[in-house]
Amino acid sequence: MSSWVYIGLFLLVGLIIPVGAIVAAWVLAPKKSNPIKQTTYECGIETVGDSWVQFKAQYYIFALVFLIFDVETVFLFPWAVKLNSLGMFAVIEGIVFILILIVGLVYTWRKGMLEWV
Amino acid sequence: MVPLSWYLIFSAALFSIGLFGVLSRRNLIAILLGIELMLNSVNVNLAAFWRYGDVTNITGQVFAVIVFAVAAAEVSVGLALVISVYRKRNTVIADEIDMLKF
Amino acid sequence: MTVDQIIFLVIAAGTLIAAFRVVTTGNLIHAAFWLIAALFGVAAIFAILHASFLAVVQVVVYIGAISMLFIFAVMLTRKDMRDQGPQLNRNWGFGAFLAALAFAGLVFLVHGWSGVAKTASAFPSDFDAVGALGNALVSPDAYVLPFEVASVLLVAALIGAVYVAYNRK
Amino acid sequence: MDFLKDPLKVAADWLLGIFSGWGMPDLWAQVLIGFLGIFILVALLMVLDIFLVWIERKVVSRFQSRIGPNRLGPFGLIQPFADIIKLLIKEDTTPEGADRTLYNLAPILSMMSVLILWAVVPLAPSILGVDLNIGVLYIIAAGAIGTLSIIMAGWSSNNKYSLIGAFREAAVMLSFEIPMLTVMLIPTIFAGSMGIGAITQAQDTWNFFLAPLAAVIFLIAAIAELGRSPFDMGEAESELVSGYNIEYSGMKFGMFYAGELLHAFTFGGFWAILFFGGYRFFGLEQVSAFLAIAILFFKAFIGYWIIMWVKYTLLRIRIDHMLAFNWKFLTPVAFVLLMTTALMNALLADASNWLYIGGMFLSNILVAWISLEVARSASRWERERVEGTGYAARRTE
Repeated sequence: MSSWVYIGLFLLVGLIIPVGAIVAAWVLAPKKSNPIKQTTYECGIETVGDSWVQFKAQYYIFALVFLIFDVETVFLFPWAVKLNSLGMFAVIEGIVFILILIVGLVYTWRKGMLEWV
Repeated sequence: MVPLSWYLIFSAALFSIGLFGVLSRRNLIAILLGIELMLNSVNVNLAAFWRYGDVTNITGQVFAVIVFAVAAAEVSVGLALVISVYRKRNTVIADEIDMLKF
Repeated sequence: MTVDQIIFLVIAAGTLIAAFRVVTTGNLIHAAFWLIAALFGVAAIFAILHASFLAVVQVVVYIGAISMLFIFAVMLTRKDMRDQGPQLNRNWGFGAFLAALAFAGLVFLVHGWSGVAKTASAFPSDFDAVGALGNALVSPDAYVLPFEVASVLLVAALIGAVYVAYNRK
Repeated sequence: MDFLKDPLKVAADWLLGIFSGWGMPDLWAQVLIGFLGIFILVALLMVLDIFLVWIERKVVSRFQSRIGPNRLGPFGLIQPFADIIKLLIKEDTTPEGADRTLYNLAPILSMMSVLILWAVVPLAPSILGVDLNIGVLYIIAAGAIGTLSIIMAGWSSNNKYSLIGAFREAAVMLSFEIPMLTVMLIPTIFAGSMGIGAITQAQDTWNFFLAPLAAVIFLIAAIAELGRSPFDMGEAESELVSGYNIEYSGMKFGMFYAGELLHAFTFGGFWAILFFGGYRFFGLEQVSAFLAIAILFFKAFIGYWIIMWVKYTLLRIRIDHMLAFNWKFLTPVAFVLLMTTALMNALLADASNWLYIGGMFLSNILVAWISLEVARSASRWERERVEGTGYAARRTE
C-alpha cells in the first residue's frame, strides 16, 4: 500500500476533527443574530467605506522574489540528496547555480527594489 | 490499475479547459490562470509517461521540473506586465489594451 | 472497477470541475481559489502516479507561491474585479469551439495510438526517484545544462519582472 | 517485551486479527487500522493542544511576574477545559458581506495544515510515521496551506484590518520560507535523503554540532513562519486589533488559536528532529518505543519553550525592518552557509569523524562571525551616513 494512502487519511482526519469541533459549537451555541452584531468590526465606531484597500506593488515584488527563490531551492533538493555520492563536480555545479541566483538578489537589492517604503 | 489512456484524456480535458479560458476571458489575469491550467496538463502527461514507460529513466520527471521553472518565470513576468499595464492604463481588460492597434 | 480507478475518477472529476470554475467564475479571487483546488487535484494525481517529488513540488511551488502571486496581483488590480460587465469576450463561442476541437483531436490521437495499452511496471526494489532525479540533474552526461539554464532563466525572469513591476517615482 | 519495543505493530496485528475474523478483506482492514491509528494520534494531539494553552499561560505569567491560572483545579489545570466550554457555547457571528464558504473553510484549513504535519514526524525507531522520501518538502507544503488559510480568512471577512493583517502576514511568511528551505537543505545533505526518518537515523552526531548556524536560522525562520512575536505582523494588536482573525468568534477563533499553539509546538519538534537527533538519545530510544516518544516530546518542549521565551521577551519589529532583515541578511547568510557546507562536505569526505565535525563546526562559526561583522560595518556605514559623520559622509559630499 502506498504511503500516500496514509497522507490521504491524514488529510481526511485533519478535516474531520476541526469540522467536528465547529459543528459541535454550531449545535451548542445560541443563534440570536441581529444586524448590529453582523456589522464589520472597526474598533467600535461606524464602519467607513467598504473593505477595499489599495495595496502597494511592494507586496507583489516580495512575492515575486519569493517565487523565484522557491523554485530555485526546489531544484536544489535533488542535488542535495545526491551530493555525497556525486563528488566535487556536482558541488561546483550547485555553487554556480546558487551564485547565479545571488546575482538576481544583488541586482534587486542594488536597484532599491527590496525597500518596503 | 488505472489505464494510461485515462490520464491522457484527463490531461487533454484540462488542456482544453485552459485553452477555452485563454481564448475567451477578458481579464488578463484570468487569461494567465488559463495558461497555468494548460501547463499543468502537460505535467500530468509527463508524469504519466514516466510512470507507464521505463520508471528507471527519470527524464519525464526532469522535464516536469523544468516546466515548473518555466511556469514560474512565465507567471512572474506575465503578472508584472499586467500590473504595469494597470498602472499606466488603469485597466486589466485585454480588449481595452489596444495601444499597438493604431 | 477497482478502488484505484474510483479514486482516480473522483479526483479527476473534482479537478476538472474546479478547472471549469476557474475559467467561468466572474469573481477573480474565486477563480484564483478554484485554481488552487484544481492544482491540488493535479498534485493528488501525481501522488497516484507515485511521483512523490512532483506532488510535493506542485503544492510548494504552485499553491505556495504561484497562486499567492496571483492573489497578490488580483488585489493590486482589484478595482476591476467587480461590475465589469461580461467576463467572457465577444468571441467566446469561437473559443469554446476551438477548445472542443482541441479536445476531440487529442482524444482521437490517444485513441489511435498503440502505446496506450501499456501497463505500469513495478518499481525496482531499491529505486529512489528523488536520488535518480538528483543524478539526472547534475551528472554531466544528462541534464546539467538545463539545470544551469533554468537558473539563468529564473534570474532573467526575476530581473525583468521586478524591473517591469517596480513603481519608479 | 515486544509491545514495549513496537507497540504500533502489535496493536495493528491484533486489530487485523479481529477484523479479518469478521470477514473483512485485508486491504480494507489495513485502511481502517490506519484510519483508527491516525485518528487516535490526532485526538491525542488535540488533548495535548488543550494543555499547551495552560502551559503557554503559565509560562507567560512567570515571564511577567504573575501566577497565571490558579483557581480551577490544582495549578489551574482545569482552566483550559473551561475555556473550551466557553468557546463551544459562544455565539458565532458572521459579518455582513462575508464570503461564507471561504470564511468557514479558513479555520478548518488552518488547523488541518498543522495536523497533517504530524504525518511525517518519526515518533520512535519503530514508529516512523509515513516515511515519505520527500518529508522535508512536505513540511513546507503544509506551511503553504497555512498561508493560504490566512489569506482566505483575511479576504473573506470583508474587513479592512483583517485584509491588511492577512497580507502583511502572508508577505512575512512567504519571505521567511526562503531561509527556512535553504537551511533544510543542510540536514538533507548530511543524511543524503529528504525523509525525516532517515534524517533522524543519520544523526549519530546531532546536526546541531555540524551546523549550529543553520539551527539558529531555522529557529528564526520558524518563529516568523508561526507568526509569533517578534514577527507577529499579522496580529499587530496596536494597529490591526487582531489581524486576519478579527471577525472570528467562538470555535472558529478557537481553531486559529489552537492551531497556532500546536504549530509552535510542532516546529519545536521539527527543530529537535532536524538538528537535535529527534527521538535519539544515547541509545535510550532502543529500550522502548514509549521512551523514544518521551525523549522526542521532551526535546520538542524545550524547542517550544525557547519559542515562548523569544515571544515574551522581544518586541514586535516593524514590517520593513523585518523584511529587510530577511532579504538582506538571513537569506544571503543561509545561501553562503549552504555553499560552505556543500564545499566542506566534499573536502572533508575522506577525513576522520572528529576532523569532519570540527571542520563543519568551525566553518559555521566562521560564516556566522563574518556575516555579523559585515552586518555591523554596514550598519555603521549607514549610521554615519545618516548622522553626517565619518568616511561615508565625506564620500557622498
